[in-house]
Amino acid sequence: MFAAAILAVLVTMGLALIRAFRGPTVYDRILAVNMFGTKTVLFIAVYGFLSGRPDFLDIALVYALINFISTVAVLKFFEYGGPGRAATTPDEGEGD
Amino acid sequence: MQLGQHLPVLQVVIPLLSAPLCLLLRNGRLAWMFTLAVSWLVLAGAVWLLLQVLAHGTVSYALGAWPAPWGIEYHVDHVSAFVLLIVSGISAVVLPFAGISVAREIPADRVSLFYTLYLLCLTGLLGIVITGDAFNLFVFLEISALSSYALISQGRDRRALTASYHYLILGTIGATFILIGVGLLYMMTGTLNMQDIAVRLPAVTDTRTVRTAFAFLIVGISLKLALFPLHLWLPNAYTYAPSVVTAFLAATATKVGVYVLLRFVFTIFGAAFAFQVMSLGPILLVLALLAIFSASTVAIFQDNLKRMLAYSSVAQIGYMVLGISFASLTGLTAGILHLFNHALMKGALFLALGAVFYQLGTVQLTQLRGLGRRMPWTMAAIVIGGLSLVGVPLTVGFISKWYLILAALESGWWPVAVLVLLGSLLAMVYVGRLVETAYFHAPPEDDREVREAPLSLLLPIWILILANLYFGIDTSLTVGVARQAAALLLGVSP
Amino acid sequence: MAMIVDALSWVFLLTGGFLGVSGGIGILRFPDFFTRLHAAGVTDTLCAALILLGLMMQAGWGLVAVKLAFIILFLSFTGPVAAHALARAALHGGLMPLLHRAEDDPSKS
Amino acid sequence: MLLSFLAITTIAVVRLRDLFAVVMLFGIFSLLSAAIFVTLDAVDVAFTEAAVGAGISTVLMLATLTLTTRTESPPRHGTLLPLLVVCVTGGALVYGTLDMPRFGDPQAPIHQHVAPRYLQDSPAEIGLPNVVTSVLASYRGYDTLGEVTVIFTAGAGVLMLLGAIRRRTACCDDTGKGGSAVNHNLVLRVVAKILIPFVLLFALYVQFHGDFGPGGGFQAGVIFAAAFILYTLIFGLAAARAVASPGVLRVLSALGVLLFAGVGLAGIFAGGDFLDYGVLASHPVAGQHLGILLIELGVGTTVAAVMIMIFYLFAGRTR
Amino acid sequence: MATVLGLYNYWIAIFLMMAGFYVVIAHGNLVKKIVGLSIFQVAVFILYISMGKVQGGSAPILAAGVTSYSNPLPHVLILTAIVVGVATIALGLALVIRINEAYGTVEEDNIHSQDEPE
Repeated sequence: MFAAAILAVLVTMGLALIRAFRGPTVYDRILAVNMFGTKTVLFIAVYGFLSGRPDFLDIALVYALINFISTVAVLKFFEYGGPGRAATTPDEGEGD
Repeated sequence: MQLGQHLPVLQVVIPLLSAPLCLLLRNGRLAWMFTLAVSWLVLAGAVWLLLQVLAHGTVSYALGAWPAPWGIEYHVDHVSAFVLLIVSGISAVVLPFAGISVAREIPADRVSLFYTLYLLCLTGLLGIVITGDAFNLFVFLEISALSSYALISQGRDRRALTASYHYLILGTIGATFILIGVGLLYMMTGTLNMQDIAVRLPAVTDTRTVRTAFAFLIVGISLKLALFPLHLWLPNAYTYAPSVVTAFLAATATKVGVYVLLRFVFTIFGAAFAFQVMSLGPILLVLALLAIFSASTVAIFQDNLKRMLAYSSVAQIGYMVLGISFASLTGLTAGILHLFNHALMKGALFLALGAVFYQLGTVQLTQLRGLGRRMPWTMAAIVIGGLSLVGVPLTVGFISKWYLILAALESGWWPVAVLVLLGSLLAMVYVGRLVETAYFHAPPEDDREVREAPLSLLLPIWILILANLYFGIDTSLTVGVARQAAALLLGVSP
Repeated sequence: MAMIVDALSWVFLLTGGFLGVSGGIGILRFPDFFTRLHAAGVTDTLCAALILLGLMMQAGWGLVAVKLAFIILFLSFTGPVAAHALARAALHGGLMPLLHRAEDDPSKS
Repeated sequence: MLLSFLAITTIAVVRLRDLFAVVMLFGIFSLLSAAIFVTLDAVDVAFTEAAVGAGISTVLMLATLTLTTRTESPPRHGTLLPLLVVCVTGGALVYGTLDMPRFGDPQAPIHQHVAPRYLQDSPAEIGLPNVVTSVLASYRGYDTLGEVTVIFTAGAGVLMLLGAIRRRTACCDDTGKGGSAVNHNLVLRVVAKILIPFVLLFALYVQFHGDFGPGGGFQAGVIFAAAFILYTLIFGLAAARAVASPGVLRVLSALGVLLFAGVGLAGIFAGGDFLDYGVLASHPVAGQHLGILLIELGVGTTVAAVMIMIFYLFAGRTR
Repeated sequence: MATVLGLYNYWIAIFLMMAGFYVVIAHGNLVKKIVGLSIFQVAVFILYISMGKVQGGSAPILAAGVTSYSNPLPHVLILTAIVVGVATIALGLALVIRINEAYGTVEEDNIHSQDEPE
């Protein structure tokens, strides 16, 4: 049963990877990275149960956290060029 | 004495502790005084350690009270005590020079940072020399490398940044190669302690993994060492770095690289494996000769003095590796001896160039016309340093050349001895070029009168020059320790 | 009782897996960015929640279940928010959704 | 299976020209490698690789990318020579692997010689379930001291490179007005306000949980820094700098290293060797616990302070 | 077949190393070089960790009921090496920013061309 879940997760990760390679616009790639991240979280959680050591979940939690932060970071950088600026008005320094 | 027993560790921990402290001291002069005191303390420790090692053999110290193969162990024998003395000696001499020179070259608010990184580089180098654990060596190698990247990038010229970047890329590749080598060794022997690996290695030496580990380690170390084909980062790094950094790194960083080569080839793999099975001897011999000739010829055509001396350092490293490639007692003694002598020569020359840069603001040969009359002391130091580089009798250079030729003749390769002499002739050419512009040309008429370098710059230069001469005449200390170290590495009686 | 819990968790895991795969296929096959975003955003959080719920039932009460609950809570927070931020950024970045398709107009949610 | 994913990602990274995609694929690359570390039972390493590799490096690279060009110019000079060099080194490595013990076989020498002692004796000598933390902090504590120094060097180096000039350029304005996608985005601000305390709490949990489960000083420091980075991303650098000023961070990073080395010196003054925790407390095992706790704290503060400082410096360099 | 299966992990690690190495050597863009360097280092870590895996062993956290564990030593080494890797990357990126400010470009060829005439 776990094996089926893991297999499904792996397949989704593969599909997300293909989208990441092919994605025409940058946003497709960001989307693929985000989806890939959440799938790895699941993969770790299920793998923890498969190998009988359920205390792996801290790592899964860190994954989810890092995934969220990197998605926000990518959006920030892509739009406004400066992580420091709190995203000021769009007309000044529009994303290149 | 309770403290004496902890000396090996204190040698590294004191500079390590003082680096964060130095960061907290905001004003530059205080940081300089603090670093000076720490450096002199470390020199005293090094001298004491050398006496302890000479008195009763190798000193070993288990960190965290865990016995050798499990915990990390410090293993100080003749070679490491000798190189330790060189590194701390050069640092103790370079620092007084650094007081004014850094104040002029580095913007005021970053001077305390500069000394923090300087202390970290010193910690890294000392840590490499003392440690008896292969992975610990990698960690400290990385500390010294990272701090030297940051130090080099502080040069005034914008090309210092690219030089430091290329040094970072090549240095990290070298360190990763060493990491791969140590990993493969660990995979076959199961331990990281150098003495332990040496004990367990013969059982697995004929496997291909150990040979690949050996190859990767040699390539990684020669990258760090700037041996001939892999020396591309050195000229730019030394030319554009601040003068104090060039003086310190030229006299110590490559020496520690040679030490690491000695440590891996002789202590871990053992001379028999390295030279018979892997035929390291001829490879090193050819590379060393190539280094000597190509670097010396390139040095002749250089206009920037720092770049000329950087190329001559590559040639001098060739001499050291030449000594090692003979794998005989005299050859090894010559190599280790040249380690010490070259540190003295290059240290003095680069410091003198620092003084010239301090006064003239440039080290281009064309601007140095007639400097002999206006900066007599500095130019005299440069001339003596140059002569010692060439190997004129009564100087330190002569002693190491003498032993090199002796070793070459002893192992029957007389053409190599001739080539060594030819090498010093090439050195004669570029030193001559320097002397000729300084003394026999009239000083330029511009009104900018150039005074002699201040005393605090001259003193360290002349300490090194006098050491150059002193050890050129009374060779008992240097040759004695070098011979014992060589004997220890080869495992034969001196 | 244990049998039902196992069966239930088995069902959850399978539907979660199926949803995940359908999301994956959706992300590949849909023509333009916003439809892909719709496919990925929805299935992502839901499939994660389902699989984790299935695991919780397997793990029974205890610290592990609490950790799993944390993860579900965290994912249910970040998933939609990330998708939302992505959509706004894409819109802002000038990426026009595919509205004027001739034959079938994909229902842009 | 995962490894083949990794290989495909690498090929893509090598081929791609658009640097943004390369950095994002690099994010996937470290996430994948961390997942592989989990399958190879390297729990702590997966933790660190995910937090540091996917988190900090990707964010720093993105910060650099915003300042430099986004697409890479095609390599003009031929690619034959590098390919040759790479194949030679690769061949040497494969040649080296032929005699290696097979993957995962228990008879391999590394499982025989030094490691068994750690597994058998560490409960008795140090008493921590997480053997990796006990080896990291106690048996090979000196390596960790070296590690903290490396982090400190990187912090000092970056401070040296990017430090001073920032004061001359006008610091970034963060009026925060206008309909920008991320800032005006109320949802993000609200969610961030809820999440950040939770993340900080999680960082402290990881710090003190390091003895029992995966975790420890490094991971805690990085997660702490990640929380701050999230705060800076959403609320702007000036607001973040008000919370943790660079001056404080400089002092904190120095204090962490001093704390670590101080614990070592305490070992000497109490009569043992450097970094010998046994002598710190009455009972050796209690001493180990105390020593390891203090060391993890020192490591945590330095890593957190340096990571945040580096991020501030990178963030402060807007064009 | 046993050799291939047995060494599969190592060969993949070596392939990654060589890919990273190739990127560092062949590509002119400074940022791309740092990405390549980091891939090269992560690949070395995978080699180390796959050394320490014991078939059937589980993570080196002592728990009841688990007998054989994987070897904890490579994990400790890699924890140090990861931190060293990140430190190098942070320093490298700082240098790239400074170079970009000084030269205006991060392409190696343009930098060389700006240097030669001086």
